[in-house]
Amino acid sequence: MSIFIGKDTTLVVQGITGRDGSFHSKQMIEYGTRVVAGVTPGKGGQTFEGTVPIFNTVADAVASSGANTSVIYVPPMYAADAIIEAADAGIQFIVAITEGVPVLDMTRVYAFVKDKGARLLGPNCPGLISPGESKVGIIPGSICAPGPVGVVSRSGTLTYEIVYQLTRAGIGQTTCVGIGGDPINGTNFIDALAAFEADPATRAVCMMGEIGGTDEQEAAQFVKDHMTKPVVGFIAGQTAPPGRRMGHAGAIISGSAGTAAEKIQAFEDAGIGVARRPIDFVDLIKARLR
Amino acid sequence: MSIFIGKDTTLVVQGITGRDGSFHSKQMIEYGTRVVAGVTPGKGGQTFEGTVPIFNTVADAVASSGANTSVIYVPPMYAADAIIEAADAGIQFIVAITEGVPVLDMTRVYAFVKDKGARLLGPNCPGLISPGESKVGIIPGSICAPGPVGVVSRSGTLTYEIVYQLTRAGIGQTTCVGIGGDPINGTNFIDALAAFEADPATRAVCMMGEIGGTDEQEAAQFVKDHMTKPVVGFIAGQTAPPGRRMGHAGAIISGSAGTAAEKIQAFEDAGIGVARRPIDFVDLIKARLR
Amino acid sequence: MNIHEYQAKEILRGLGAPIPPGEVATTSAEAEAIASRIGKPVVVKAQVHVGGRGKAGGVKLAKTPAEARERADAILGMQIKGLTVEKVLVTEAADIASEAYVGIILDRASKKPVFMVSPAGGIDIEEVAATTPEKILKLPIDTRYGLQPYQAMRLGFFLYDDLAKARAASKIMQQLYTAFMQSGCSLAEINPLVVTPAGELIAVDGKMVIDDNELDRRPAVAAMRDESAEEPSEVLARNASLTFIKLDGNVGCVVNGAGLAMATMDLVKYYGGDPANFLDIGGSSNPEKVVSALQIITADPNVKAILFNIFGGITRTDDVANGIVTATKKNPLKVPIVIRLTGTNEEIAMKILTENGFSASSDMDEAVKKAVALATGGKAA
Amino acid sequence: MNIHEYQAKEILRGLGAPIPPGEVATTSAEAEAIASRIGKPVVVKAQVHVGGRGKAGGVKLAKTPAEARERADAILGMQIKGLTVEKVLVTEAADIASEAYVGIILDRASKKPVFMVSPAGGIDIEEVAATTPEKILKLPIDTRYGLQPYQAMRLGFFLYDDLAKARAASKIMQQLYTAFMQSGCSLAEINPLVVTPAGELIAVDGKMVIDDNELDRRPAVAAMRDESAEEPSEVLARNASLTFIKLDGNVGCVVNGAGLAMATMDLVKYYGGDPANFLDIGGSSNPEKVVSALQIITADPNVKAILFNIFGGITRTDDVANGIVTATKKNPLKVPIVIRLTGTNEEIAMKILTENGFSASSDMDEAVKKAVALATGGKAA
Repeated sequence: MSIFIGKDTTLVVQGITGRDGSFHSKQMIEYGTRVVAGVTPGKGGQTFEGTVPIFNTVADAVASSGANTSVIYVPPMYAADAIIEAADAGIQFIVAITEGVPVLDMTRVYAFVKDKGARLLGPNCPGLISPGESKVGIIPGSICAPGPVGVVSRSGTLTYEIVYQLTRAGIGQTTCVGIGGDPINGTNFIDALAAFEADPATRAVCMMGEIGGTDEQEAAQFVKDHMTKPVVGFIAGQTAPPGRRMGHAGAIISGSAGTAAEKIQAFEDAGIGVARRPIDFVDLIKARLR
Repeated sequence: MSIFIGKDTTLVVQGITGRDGSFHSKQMIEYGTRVVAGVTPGKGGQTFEGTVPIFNTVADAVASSGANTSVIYVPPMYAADAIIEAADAGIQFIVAITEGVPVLDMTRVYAFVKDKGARLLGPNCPGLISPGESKVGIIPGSICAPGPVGVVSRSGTLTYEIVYQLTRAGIGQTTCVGIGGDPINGTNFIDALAAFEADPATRAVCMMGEIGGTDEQEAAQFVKDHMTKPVVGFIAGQTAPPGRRMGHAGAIISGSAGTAAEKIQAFEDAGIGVARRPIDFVDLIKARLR
Repeated sequence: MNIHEYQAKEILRGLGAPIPPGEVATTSAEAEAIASRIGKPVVVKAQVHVGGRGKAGGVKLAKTPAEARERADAILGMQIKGLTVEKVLVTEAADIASEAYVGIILDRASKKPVFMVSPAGGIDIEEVAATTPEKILKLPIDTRYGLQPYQAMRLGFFLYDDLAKARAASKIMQQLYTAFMQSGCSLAEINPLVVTPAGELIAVDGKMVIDDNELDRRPAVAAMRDESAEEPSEVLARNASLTFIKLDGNVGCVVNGAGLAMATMDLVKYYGGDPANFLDIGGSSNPEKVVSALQIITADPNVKAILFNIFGGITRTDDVANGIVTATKKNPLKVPIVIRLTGTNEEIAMKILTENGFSASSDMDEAVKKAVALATGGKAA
Repeated sequence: MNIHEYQAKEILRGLGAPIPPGEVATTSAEAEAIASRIGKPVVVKAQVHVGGRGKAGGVKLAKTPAEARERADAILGMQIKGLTVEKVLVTEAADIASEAYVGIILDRASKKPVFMVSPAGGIDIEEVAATTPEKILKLPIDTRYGLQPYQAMRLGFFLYDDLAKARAASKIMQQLYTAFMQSGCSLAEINPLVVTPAGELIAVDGKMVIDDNELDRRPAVAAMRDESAEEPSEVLARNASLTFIKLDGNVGCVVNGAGLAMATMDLVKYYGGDPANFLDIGGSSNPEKVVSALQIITADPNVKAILFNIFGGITRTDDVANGIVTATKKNPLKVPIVIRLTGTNEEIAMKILTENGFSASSDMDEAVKKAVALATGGKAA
C-alpha cells in the first residue's frame, strides 16, 4: 500500500519533450510508472520513446488516455498555467516539480486547484515514490525499498540522504513524499500525515522539516491530536541566520518566527521523536517499529 | 410560513442614509421588518430614525447586531463591492435592489457569493415580501396579504399588478419574490420554485417570466421533474422585437433564442397553466387551490 | 450599446491585433482618398448597427480609388433595415485561404464570458451551431482568473493544427478577451478571422456590443456612441432618461417598469391592437419625464391612441397625473388618451385628472381594451 | 531581493502615493544640493538592506543644507551590521501628529497576501504584535479578486475614525497593494504612515522585498538590484548561479540541495564546528559551478577546512569530482578538503578523486566530523 500514488496511477507528463521532462519520463517508465500520455503544444500526434502518445493540451491527453495524475516539468513562468490546465482537465493529483515559480502565482493556483477538488504536490518538490509501485517526479528509485515507513519532507537531497540510510538499514518505505520548499505549496505536512495515518501499510512516519513558516508546528499539533502511529522528526536550519532565504524560497526566518528551535520544541511537545542528526532516524525508527 | 425571509429575518441595510435606502428602510420598519443595523461609511456611531445603529462597515454591523440578511441600496458602480462585502461579513441572504450593475461585475460577484455559501437575490430586483412577517426591498406591503400562493417574477411592477389582483380576489401569498431583470443574477426561478415546493404553507405558485435567456425553460423542466404543487406562468414580451434590450438588461431576444413563444411552449409542455393576460392568474390559481 | 465595425477594429488594433489598414469615410471623396492611401484593392463597408448588410448591398469590392468613390456613393445614404448609412469603412481587401469564427458572449447560463470559436467562419455562427455543432468549441472563462494561456492555446488548436497558426490565434484570443473586458462588452467577435494564402492571420470583420451599464464608468467607450446611426426618437428618449424602443404599431404606451411595459404591449396585441413603442418611465418618475414621454410618442404619426398604464409603487401616481396635465396644456393632444393609474397616491391622481378633464380607471385590462378600440377606430370593447 | 527605501518610495510615488520630496545621494555634496532644492529641514537616511539603521546612527535630521552635508558625510561609509553605507536618501522632514503602520506580507498559512495595519506605527510591528495584538488588523486578500474597495475602507477605518482620513488611507492601501502585485513582492510596508498636524497623510518610510522568482519576468524590477549594497561574495555566487550565504564560521560547505546544505551546516555545528557559509550548487550541477564555488569559499580567510557533501540524484557525482580536480589544479588549495560523495556515478567519481590524490568517503556523518576536526585544529573524531 501507499499514499497519493500506487499501481493505479496513470500519468500524463506535462513538458515531456523538454530536457528535464524527457530525462525523468524515461526514468519513471523504467521504474514501472504507467506513463500514459505526454503534453507538448505543437507536438500533438507524435510519440515519446515510440510508446507514449503526445498531445497539444492536457484536455486532449486526459480525454484520450484517461490519466488520473500529472507531473509538471515546465519552466517557472509557465508552471502556474500548467497546474491550472491540469486541474481544469480533471486531473485529481498534480505534481509540480518546477523550481522558481513566483509565489504570487501560487496564490491563484492554490485557490483554483482547491475549487476543483484536486490535490497539488509542490511546486519546487522532488515528487514522490511508492517503492515497487510507482514513481512520479525525480526521487532516485535505486535508494528506496518497499517497507512500512512513510517519509515526508520539505527538501529533496536531504530526503534522499535519509531514505538511503533507512534502506541501507533494512527499513523500507510505503511512500516517500517531497512536499517542496516553497512558502505556498499544494500539500503540507498535515495532508501527508493524515494520509499515512489512514494507510494501513504505514507503521511509522519520518518527517523532515526546516526553518520558515509554521507548517511543522501545526503538523506537531496534528500528530498529537490525531495520529496513532509513531512519528520521528528532523528540522534543518538550526545554524541559519534570520532574514535570509536558505535556497528554498520558504526556508527563511521572518523576524523571530519560523526558527528551528521553536519547531523542535513543538515536536518534543507533541511526543515526536527528534532526530538531532540525519543518521539518528535509523535508530529512532527501528525502536518504534519493534 | 414563507421562503427566504420571515419572522427570524434580522436585516442590515447597506446605504441606509441614501435617498432610496432611507425611504425604503422606513417603509420596511413600518411593515414590521426587523431592521437591526445600517451601513454608511463615515456615519458609524450615528443612528437612523433614532433607533437603528449605523456602522462604517458591514463587518462591524454584523458583529454588533448579528444580522442574517442584508439589503443593498447603493449606486450601481458600488453594488458589486457591497454584495461581496456582505457575503464576506457572513451574511447568508443578500438582496441587491440596485439597477444598472455592470454584468461583468456580476461574473465575479456570483462566484464569490457561491464560494461563501450565501444566497443573493437580484440585482435589479424589487426584493421580496412574506406578507405579515417581513419585507426586504421595495414591494409595496399594502398590495399583499398572507395566504397560500408563492409568487416569483423577473419584474417589479408587473409583479405588483398580479399580486394586487390576487389579493383583491382574496388570494393571499406566502412570499412574493422578485428575482430581477438582469442576465446574471443570484437567484433564479428554480431556486425559488424549489423553496416553494419545500415550504409547507405554499399550495400553488405564480411565475412571471419574460423574454431573454432560458431560465423559464429550465424552470419548466424543473416543475415537470420535481414539483408536486401546481404552477401558473406568464411570459411578458410577446411583442418585443429581436435584438433589443426591453428595459431589463436581461430582456433581450438573442438571434432566435429566448422568445416568448418558446417559453410559453415550455410551460405548456411541463403542464404549467399559462396565463395569457395578467388577469388570468386569478382564475387559474383559484381553480388550482380548490 | 452597439459600436461600429471600424470602432471595434480600432480597439483591437490598439491592442496589437492584426487588422488590415482602413479608415472610415462619410463622403465618397473621403472614401476615394482613403483607397488611394491604401494603394490596393479595397472593400467599402456600410457602418450600420444591423446585421445582413452584405445581402443588402452594403459591402462592395473596389479595385481602384475611383471605383471606391462609386461604391461609397452607392452605399452612403442607403437604407438598411430602416437605418440610413452615414459612414463607410474603406479597408484593404484580404486574400482568403480560410475563414474562422472567434467570438465571446456574456453567457447567462454559465454566468461567465464564453468563447465560441469555429473553423467554419465567415457565416452566421447560429447557422453553424444549428447544422454542425461539432465545429464549435465553447469555452467559459472565469473572470477571476482571466483567459489563461492554456485556454487560448486550446482555442487556437481547435482552429489550426499548425503550432505557428495556433500561437498566432491564441494571441488574438487574448487581444479579443482584453478588448471585451476593457470595454465592458456583452459580445465581441471577429468573423471572419482569415488565414491568407501566405499563412498570416488577419481579422477581417469585428463587432462589439457594450453593456449599457458599463458606460458610466467608461467615458471613452461611451464617447463612441454614434447617435446618427440610431432612431432619432430613441436618442431623444435616452437623453430624457427614458427607456424607449420604437415599433410600428398605433397604440402609444407609457408604462412604469419594464415587465409591466412588455405585458401592456402584449395585452394591446391580445386585444387586436399594435403597440407603437416600448416605453418605461422608470421607478422614481417625475412630471418632466412624463412630459418628455408624451412629446416623443405624439411625434410618431402612426400613433392613433395613447395608453398610460401606471402601477404606483415607488412611482407616485400624482406625479404622473401632474405630468400628463402639464404636457397636454403645453401641447394639446391630437389623439385620444386612455389613462390607467393605481397604487401610491391614486386618489390624489384621480382628482387631479378629473379636475383637468381627463377620465381614468384603475383597471389595466379595461384600459387596454379601450385604447385599442380608440386606435383602431372601433368602439371600446 | 531587497530594494532600497528610496526605490520603494519611487514606485509608490509613481502610483500616486503621498511621498515627501526626496532624492538619493552618494556624496555629501549631492546631499547638500538636494537639501537646498528641498529648501526645508531634511532627514538624511542611510540606504542599507538591514533593519535598525536608526539605532545605529544612520538616520539624522538636518535643518540646513550645510548640516545635511555634515550628516551625509558622517553616514556615508558607515558600517551597519557589516554592510557599508554607499547611498543616503535626503528627504523632507515631516511634522508628525500620529504614526500608523501599513504592511502587506505574503502569508504562508492563508496562502494569500495579508494586510497588517496598526494605529501604533513607527515602531517594530513584531513588538506591537507581541504586546498589544488588538492594535493590529490582519486582512487576507484573495488575489483573484484583488483588494476590494470595502476592504480598503475597513483598513482605513481601523486606523482613523474620521471619514476623510479613512478614505485617504484606503487610497494608500490600494496603491501599496498595486505596488505589491506589480513588483512581485513578498513584503511591502509603509512605516510610519504619518498624519501631519494639518491632517494630511504621508508615507515617511517605505520598504519592499521582491520575490526572487519574479525577477525573470520583471526586468525593470530586477534592474533595481544594488550590488554595491550586498556582500561581494554573494554577488559573485549569484552571477555563477549558485545559492550562497556568507556566515562567520570556519568550515566552508559545498552541498547539493538546500535542505541537505542546511542539515550539513547543522551537523558541523553539532560536532563543534562553525559553518562558514550556506552553499547549494543546485540540481544539475556542472564542473564549472564547482570551480566557482571553490573560488568563492577559498577567498574567505576564515575558512580553515572545506567540506563537500554531495548526494547524487540528478547531480552526477563524477561532474562534481571533475570540478574539484579542475579547480584545485588551477588554484591549489591552502586548506584541507573533506569530500563526501554518494549516489549517481559514485564509483566513477571515487576513481577520479583517488587518481588525483583526493580521498573521499560515502558517509556524511563521518565526513562532517573530519572536516570539523581539521578546521578546529583537532584530530578527526
